[in-house]
Amino acid sequence: MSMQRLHPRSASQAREILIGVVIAALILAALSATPLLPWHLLDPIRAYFYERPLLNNLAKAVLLVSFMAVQCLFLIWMERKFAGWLQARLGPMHVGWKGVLQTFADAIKLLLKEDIIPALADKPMFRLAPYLVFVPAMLTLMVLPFSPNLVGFDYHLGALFALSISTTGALGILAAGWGANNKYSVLGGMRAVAQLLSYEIPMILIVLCVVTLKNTMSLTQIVERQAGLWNIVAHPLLMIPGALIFFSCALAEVYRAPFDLPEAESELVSGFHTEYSGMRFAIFYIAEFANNVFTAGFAAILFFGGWHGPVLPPIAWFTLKTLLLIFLMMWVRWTLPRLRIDQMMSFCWKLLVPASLILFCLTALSVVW
Amino acid sequence: MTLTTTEITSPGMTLNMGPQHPSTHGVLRLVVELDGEIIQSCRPVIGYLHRGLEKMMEARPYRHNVPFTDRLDYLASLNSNLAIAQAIERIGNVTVPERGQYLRVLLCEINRLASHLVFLGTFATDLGATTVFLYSFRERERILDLLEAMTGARLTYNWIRAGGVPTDLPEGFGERLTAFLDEFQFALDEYDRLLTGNRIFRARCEGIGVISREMAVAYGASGPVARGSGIAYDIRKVAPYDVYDRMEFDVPVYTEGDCMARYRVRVEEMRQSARIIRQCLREMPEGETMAKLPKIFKPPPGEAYSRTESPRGELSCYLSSDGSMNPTRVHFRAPSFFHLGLLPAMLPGVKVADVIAILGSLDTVLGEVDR
Amino acid sequence: MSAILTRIQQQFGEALLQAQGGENETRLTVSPDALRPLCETLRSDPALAFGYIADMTARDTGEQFILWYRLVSMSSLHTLILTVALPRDHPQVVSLADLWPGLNWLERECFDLFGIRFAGHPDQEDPARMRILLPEDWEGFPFRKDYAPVFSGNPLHGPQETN
Amino acid sequence: MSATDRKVNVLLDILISLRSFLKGMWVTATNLVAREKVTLQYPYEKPQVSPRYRGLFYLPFNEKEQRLNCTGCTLCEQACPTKVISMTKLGAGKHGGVSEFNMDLGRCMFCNLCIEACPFDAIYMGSAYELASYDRDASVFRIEDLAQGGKRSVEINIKTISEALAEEEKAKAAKAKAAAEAKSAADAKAASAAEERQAAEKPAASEPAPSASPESPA
Repeated sequence: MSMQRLHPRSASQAREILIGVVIAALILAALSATPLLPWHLLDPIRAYFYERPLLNNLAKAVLLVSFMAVQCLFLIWMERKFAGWLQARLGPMHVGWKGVLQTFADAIKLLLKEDIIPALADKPMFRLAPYLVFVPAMLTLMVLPFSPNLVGFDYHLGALFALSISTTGALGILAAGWGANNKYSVLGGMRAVAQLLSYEIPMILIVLCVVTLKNTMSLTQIVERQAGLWNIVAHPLLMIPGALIFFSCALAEVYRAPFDLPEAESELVSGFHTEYSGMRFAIFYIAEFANNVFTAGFAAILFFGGWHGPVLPPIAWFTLKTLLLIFLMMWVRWTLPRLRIDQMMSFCWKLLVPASLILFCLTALSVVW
Repeated sequence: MTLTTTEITSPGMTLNMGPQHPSTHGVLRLVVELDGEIIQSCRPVIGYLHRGLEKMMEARPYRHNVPFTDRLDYLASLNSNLAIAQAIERIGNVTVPERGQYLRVLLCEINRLASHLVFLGTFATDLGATTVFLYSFRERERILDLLEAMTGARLTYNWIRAGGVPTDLPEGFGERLTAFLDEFQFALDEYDRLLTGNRIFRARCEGIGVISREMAVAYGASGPVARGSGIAYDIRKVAPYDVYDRMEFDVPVYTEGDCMARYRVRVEEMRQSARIIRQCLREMPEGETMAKLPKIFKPPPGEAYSRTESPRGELSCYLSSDGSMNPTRVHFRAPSFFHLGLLPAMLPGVKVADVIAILGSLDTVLGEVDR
Repeated sequence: MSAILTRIQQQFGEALLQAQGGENETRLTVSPDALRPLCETLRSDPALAFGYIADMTARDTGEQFILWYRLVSMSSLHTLILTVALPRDHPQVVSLADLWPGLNWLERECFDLFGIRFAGHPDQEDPARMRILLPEDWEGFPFRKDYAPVFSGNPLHGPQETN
Repeated sequence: MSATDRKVNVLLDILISLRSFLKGMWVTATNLVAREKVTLQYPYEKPQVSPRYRGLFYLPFNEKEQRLNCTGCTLCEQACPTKVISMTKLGAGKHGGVSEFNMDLGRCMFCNLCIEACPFDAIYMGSAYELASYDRDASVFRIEDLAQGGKRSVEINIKTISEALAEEEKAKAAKAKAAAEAKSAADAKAASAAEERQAAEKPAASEPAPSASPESPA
């Protein structure tokens, strides 16, 4: 009786997958039809904004932040749903169709929650920390080219800018860990900084490989020079190990399992954001997912040809690649156990750094030849 | 300029792990002195779950005490029932009918499967692999369904009594159990693929929390902890009770003494339990399941103890009687109590993250530690 | 009579108040003074080698406290049960926690519940550190038969008088 | 990864690690795609419990005799380790029953001991399991919550039992009265017989006095 209940061998699973595939196909079809839409009707508005650079930038920033906020809500839902399915659960089901609106409900709940600051916390630091994490996460997105036209700030040193800005997030995490005056938070914050700074090195070296190959630091240029052949296809011997190293570093940079030590819930309760509640916690969360999007997008740009792809419009290709990489990150996260801090450090310094150095030398040699 | 370590000393940090901490599996508190992330010393503080069960039992007739044992080791409460039931039978000279003995072995082994599945899930979660937790609980849920069909309860069964087992198996139980065991083999292989070979899992477990053979003996470790340290000490083999002497099963022993060895012992034990369950189903004779105890049960003055192998180790119950309705002293030898006693000796020198791994691999249940 | 009992009797013939040997189990009753030398021999003698402390508990008979040790030899799997009677007005016995580290917590438990003092226990100086299951500031020893709980009126604090 | 003090082929180690990761990811992927989701949407879907499930107690209502089976013998009360049950008896003897039957389920362990103690099949555990409440008093279940059929069957039960008891009382009274009458009649008879015997010792007085009491109206 109950065994039947727990393992009903019905067709509902297959049906759900089928529905998912159909919906995905419809979305893709709609996206591929977007170039046919009457975009020229928007030209007056564009012209209006182009004439006023300040207003233009402001509008871009507002658009970017709100786009990220919405995307984060969607990503959180997706991750929860994905994790649920992976674990033979259903995931959120209550709010909206299949729980689509769950994260909206959570966001509203977090907004309405009491904002608790521990009595012994370093209050200015505690208040400031979420923004120190949030702002760099948003700034890095600024230089990401979503499509040939859609880029916040087409900086000719984009790669450098993105890397250097993303590192400053460590400051905010350390501030959060220290400011909360909680021993677990301090341990989490210290781990976060140590991890972020160590993994930055192989990451930069791999980015340098791509920069050397493409002879430019502008992210837009890097993508444009991959037209026709993605990096990973054009230089497989260099770029496949490179992509693997970059992916490991990316996991560490966004504190995802197996490198989620700063917030390892089984050891450090919740690491640096143990004491945070309400909106401040939500900001950390959004920053984390923004970082996710950034690293995935960055990887898509460096190795998988950014917006390039047949049929679909560029923005769709870029989003698709980013989403697939995020999906991969989630998959890894929900499968692998967590490393220990010293094991993780030795993995970085004893394996990734030498490997990326060798890779960089090989790249340099291949370019010189 | 040379810097020696004496010039740059900093005071250690005292970290209070628990009683509210996600990985202490209940209400254990570890006061650890840290140097960076390395443990200098550790003092476990227990007793947050102390309910005075042993004292309560002194004020109640023997038979009324069996349900309280459900609250000792709540993950394997049938095994706790068995410990006190055997002690009562010894003190009152009661013989359990053969079918009752088979049923007891069957139920205890099913419960052992459930308990080890919880270990598997929580241990993996402690190491960060949250998915295994849900997989193992999926299987455990089916075991609980089976036990619910047999006993009517899902956690606090109270179905092994002094004298036997109150009811026979329900209709179709054997088929359902066999069907489950067939699928369970595949599930175990799946966990094996997911965890045992995993490089990160191995890095977190191999060589961590080593308990040497001598240490395990001196500290009174038993069950999978002792067997992970190379001691083939299984009460089911060294002092067989019920019908365990008729069962064919192996006692897995690993000599490394680390977390990995304890994990492997438990996984292997699950396979052996499945073997025992199949034998029980096959060989169980027909007949009575419960011996009749007198309505007013007054054992002769004296003392008795039972030795049983619970999923956590040697669980024994000590009873003393003065000839009246109530026992004068009830005492449980809780295996987890001894295993937690190992912590102050094991932890110095390991990292914070290893504390969690070690604690998880000991698989303690605070209900039986604090009693 | 088993070989183990014979061997013990050879060495501690007069110290044993009562001895009974079986196939797998030997029961001994000793006086508190003889406990320590006997246990040292039990632990170190290679023919006995009772290295495994299986259990220990106490009980209150009303006239005296009975300490009950259960030791197992890992080589012969023989069980040895040691019983020691302690006077109720001065319940003190020598600690064996250095012989079997596993006894450390069991002795703390016996102190906690019965108030039996163990001379030489690492934590004996400080009753608060000796307490193991009960709160550190608990008064009295609840498992004694004459322990009379006074309900504090606060269900969360248990049956102790608090101010 | 672990410190590689030994001469380990690093490349091989990497490959083995990658393989183990992929193996694990394959397992999760198969679970993602091929396995049935086992979640039960609890408040919307209720799990089916087994027939032996130990949930909320009930006192079965005997349709034939129009009463609860419970005779108020307090065996269950004595069998309970935590003193959950308290009852008020209604009468005694073979028509006895209960007028009140309280169970404080806040203390109950659902251990089944009361049910095994009952020789009259008067108490059972049903399949209702949502017993939590906001109020401590709500965990005390009274006879009308426990009896099958609720308040109505309790009323019928009390009516049947008190009628039976009244009947019994009446019968007893009648019996006593009859016995007393019979006794007085017998006495009178005996007296008259003695008188007769005394009065005249005739050989014709052969009819013996009936010793049995007159038929009682059952």
